[in-house]
Amino acid sequence: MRKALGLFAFISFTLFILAAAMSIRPFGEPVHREMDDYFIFHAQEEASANNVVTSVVFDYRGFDTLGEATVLFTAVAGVLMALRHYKGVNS
Amino acid sequence: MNFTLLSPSGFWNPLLWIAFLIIFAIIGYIIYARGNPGYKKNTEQVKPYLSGNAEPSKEEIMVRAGDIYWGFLEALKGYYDVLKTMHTGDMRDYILWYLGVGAIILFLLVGGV
Amino acid sequence: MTTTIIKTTTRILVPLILVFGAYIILHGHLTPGGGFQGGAVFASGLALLIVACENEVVKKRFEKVPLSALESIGALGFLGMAALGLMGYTFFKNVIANSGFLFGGKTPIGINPGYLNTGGTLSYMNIFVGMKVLAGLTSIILVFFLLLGVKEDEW
Amino acid sequence: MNGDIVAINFPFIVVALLLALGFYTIGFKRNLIKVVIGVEILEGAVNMFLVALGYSKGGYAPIYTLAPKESLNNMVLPTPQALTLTSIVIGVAVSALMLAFAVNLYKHYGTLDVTRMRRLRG
Amino acid sequence: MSNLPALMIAVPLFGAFTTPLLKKRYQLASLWAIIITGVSVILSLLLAQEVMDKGIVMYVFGADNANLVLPSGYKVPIRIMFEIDAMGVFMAISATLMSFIGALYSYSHVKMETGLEKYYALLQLLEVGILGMVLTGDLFNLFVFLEIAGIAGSALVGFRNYRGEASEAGIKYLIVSSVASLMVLFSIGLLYGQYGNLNMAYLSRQIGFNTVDMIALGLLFTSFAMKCGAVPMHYWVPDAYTEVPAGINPPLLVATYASLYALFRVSFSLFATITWNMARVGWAMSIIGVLTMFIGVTMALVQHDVKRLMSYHAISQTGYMLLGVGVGLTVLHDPQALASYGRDAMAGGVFHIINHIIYKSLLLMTAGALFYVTGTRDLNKMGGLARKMPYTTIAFIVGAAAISGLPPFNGFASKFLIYETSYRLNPLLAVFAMVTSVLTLASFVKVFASAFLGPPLEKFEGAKEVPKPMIVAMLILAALCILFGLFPNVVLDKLVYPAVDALIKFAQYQTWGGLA
Repeated sequence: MRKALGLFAFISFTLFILAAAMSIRPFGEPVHREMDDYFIFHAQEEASANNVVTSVVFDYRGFDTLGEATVLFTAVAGVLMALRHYKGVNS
Repeated sequence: MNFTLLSPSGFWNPLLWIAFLIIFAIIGYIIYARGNPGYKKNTEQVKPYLSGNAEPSKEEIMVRAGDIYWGFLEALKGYYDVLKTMHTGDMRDYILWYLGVGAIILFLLVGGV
Repeated sequence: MTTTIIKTTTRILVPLILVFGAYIILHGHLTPGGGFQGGAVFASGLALLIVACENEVVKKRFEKVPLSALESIGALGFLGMAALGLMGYTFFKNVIANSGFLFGGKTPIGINPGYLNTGGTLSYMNIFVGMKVLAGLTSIILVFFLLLGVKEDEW
Repeated sequence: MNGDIVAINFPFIVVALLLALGFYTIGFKRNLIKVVIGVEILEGAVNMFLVALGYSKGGYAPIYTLAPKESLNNMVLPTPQALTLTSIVIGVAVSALMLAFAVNLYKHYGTLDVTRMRRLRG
Repeated sequence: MSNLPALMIAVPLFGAFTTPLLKKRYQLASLWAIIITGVSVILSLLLAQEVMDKGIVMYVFGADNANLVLPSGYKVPIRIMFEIDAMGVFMAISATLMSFIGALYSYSHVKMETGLEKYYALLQLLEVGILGMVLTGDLFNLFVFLEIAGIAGSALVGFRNYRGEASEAGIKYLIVSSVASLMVLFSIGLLYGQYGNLNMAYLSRQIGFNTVDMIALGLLFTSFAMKCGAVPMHYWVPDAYTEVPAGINPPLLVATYASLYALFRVSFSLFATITWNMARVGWAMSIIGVLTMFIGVTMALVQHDVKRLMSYHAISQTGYMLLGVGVGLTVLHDPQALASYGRDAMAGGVFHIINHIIYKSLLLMTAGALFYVTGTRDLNKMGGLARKMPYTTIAFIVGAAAISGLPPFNGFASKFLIYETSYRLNPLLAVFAMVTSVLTLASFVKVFASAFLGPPLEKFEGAKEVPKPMIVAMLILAALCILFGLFPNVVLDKLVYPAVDALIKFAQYQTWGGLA
């Protein structure tokens, strides 16, 4: 019962994902690349970095990188908290 | 500033509400004051059995949470059995429900109807 | 798995891995890579140090290392470099680029061999993020390793 | 578009199949570690999707250090690579936390079978 | 003070990064967390003032000045930007306030546990995640902060790692939230591939009627609906809310409603061109809301674990918000119906968010106080606690009256609006809403009778009132309940109607408040 319903839901969901993958623009031919062209042509004088990806990661989209570092920090804190020595209540 | 909340067909005014609260509190107090003045605490009047039977302990005469609305829950037994079995604590079912609902919503959007 | 072969290989490999990680972190604004990748490489070197030894040795070796303090310092440094832009500009403004300060040199437009003294706040952020990532990943690996206390020489 | 969409969009089709594989692994495997692996497969699929979006035909890596001449006007999009970098680190964080929980669950329940981790239900 | 939006994120982040340095000095860590969250409350109030004065506030990260949305002579936005309208600032106020209350309550509630510096760091990280989600104007940034909130929340759910159930609930919440955010990222990738940009306002001008956009809308809708606990994807909510320490319940509740905010933002602003022409989306939201209400409350009636019962009520109250805003979304396309009842329906739904956050946090805190005193959450084992813990009893009465919509408490005003307006759309919806309210009152009568009333039991002879910080936290929320209930129209005019108009007038959102 569970398996049949689950398979039905799974298959129908997969079909929609496949439809999305088919109807997206052709691979290797980006239509709108204004933002990326700005990065490629302005990274060297604005961020003064040869590596455009790094200039995107740390300058243009640096705020995402701050969030990313925060995610890692969160995960480390969570792991250390979940695996701390538990005598339960320390009393 | 006026404290009246107007809605399409009605309104709410706290000051009016407080006036009514005071009025009904007074009425309630009058009814309460007309109670029996002969009642006294810590005499045998407060005993549950005037005949002097032994009073059962608090633990067993207390109404448990499971007993409240027993009839209601008994009447809707089938419904509750379905709902409780739907919540299998199995974490994979949560994702399968997501897939099912996602398929329905995508069908609503893409498939027309 | 703590055998003589592994220990010897570790002793040879670890310095190379650590130097390579530091190189990737420092050249993040010139070559492929950056703070996260270099920090991961560095942490893999430290992970080799961890998994190649017994439990007691690892405990004794890492009890002095302030990993979580290092991680907090890295994160705070990153936040501070971002907050430098609050002086007159906005958050995350690259104020050091083309300012003549350390890492503040100008980059010639177009293809060039790459000069280390460029990048502005990018280089600082790379360093701080690298510190943070190596501390974080190493502490995760350390915690997971100390859970399954490895005794002497298991084959 | 012309007929053979499958041949043109093959990377995207692969991404969709990988997503399906990940969802199947999460939905129908009994071992908790396999469920975690399913989430990781989803991560990999989405990262592949982002990188595949950034590719442009015959493009070079967007790095100016000692780049070949013909790469000047033909570089791949840098943004999807940055997004992929972010999402990879996020995936590492999620998997680490999930494995920590799995360790705790094994300590308490003595099993990794998700059909027996059902104290919270009803 | 043009850098206020950046400080909203930077201050709690600074607190979160510095808290783990206070190893083993738990008292100091909790005081530090209380200070930081209090400062962020003040910052959010200042930001609200600024938004009310100037309309939409933009903040572009890394540009020369905060309003430089488009680089000179360029058509598309390239940098991450915050786009703060009245709806976002409304959620931001709730987030900071509830984090402050949670930190204050945790000061006593988890005093006896270990690993508290991580606990407080994660509390502030949860606040950071919520704030980023509700303030941002960039899709990928929304994903990143969604992940932060999800990871911090699940780590806190698994805080009591000496209980197996806590780890179980934690990994359930983590798997649900990570799968939802991965699908969000997939649909972000679809939109990026279509239009080559990530800015919400810019994308919402480009999006049209094609298959890829429809699929992206469906994925985003479903993922955020699961994250905000809509039936039938609500199963993680009771598990997580039951096992989390009661001090974390308020921010976790706000995190759930941050996903609800994202759902509204996606439906109203990002996909405005689609939802404007398809009333189906609004109908789907309303029907999901009715299901959520009814199933949540009926499941709540049979529970005998007090926190689990209240978590099911959280689900059913989420249904009210979905119903109210769904009614507004359904009639979005004809201005006459929108003016006559749609706007009021959305006002009811949005006002219900903050009302529900306040009184449900209050109720969950009283449940935590009962757990703190009796050591159990099973209602069958409690009884006769009213005389032992008077303040908790008062707080509970206020909260229970508010959640069942009795005047003059704050639940009344929003439910009042939702009943009437949903009646105008379809009477059946209003009937379901009323029945839900009745059943809510019934189940809280059950809790009150079995936990507080009844004869004093021998095993609770030594039971005392909970410590001061918990009482203060509960009484603050109780006072807010009564204030919001007595003067609802003040809150409606100051906060709620601006938020609703910010959702309805999406043209203003699309042009960054007239900057481009």
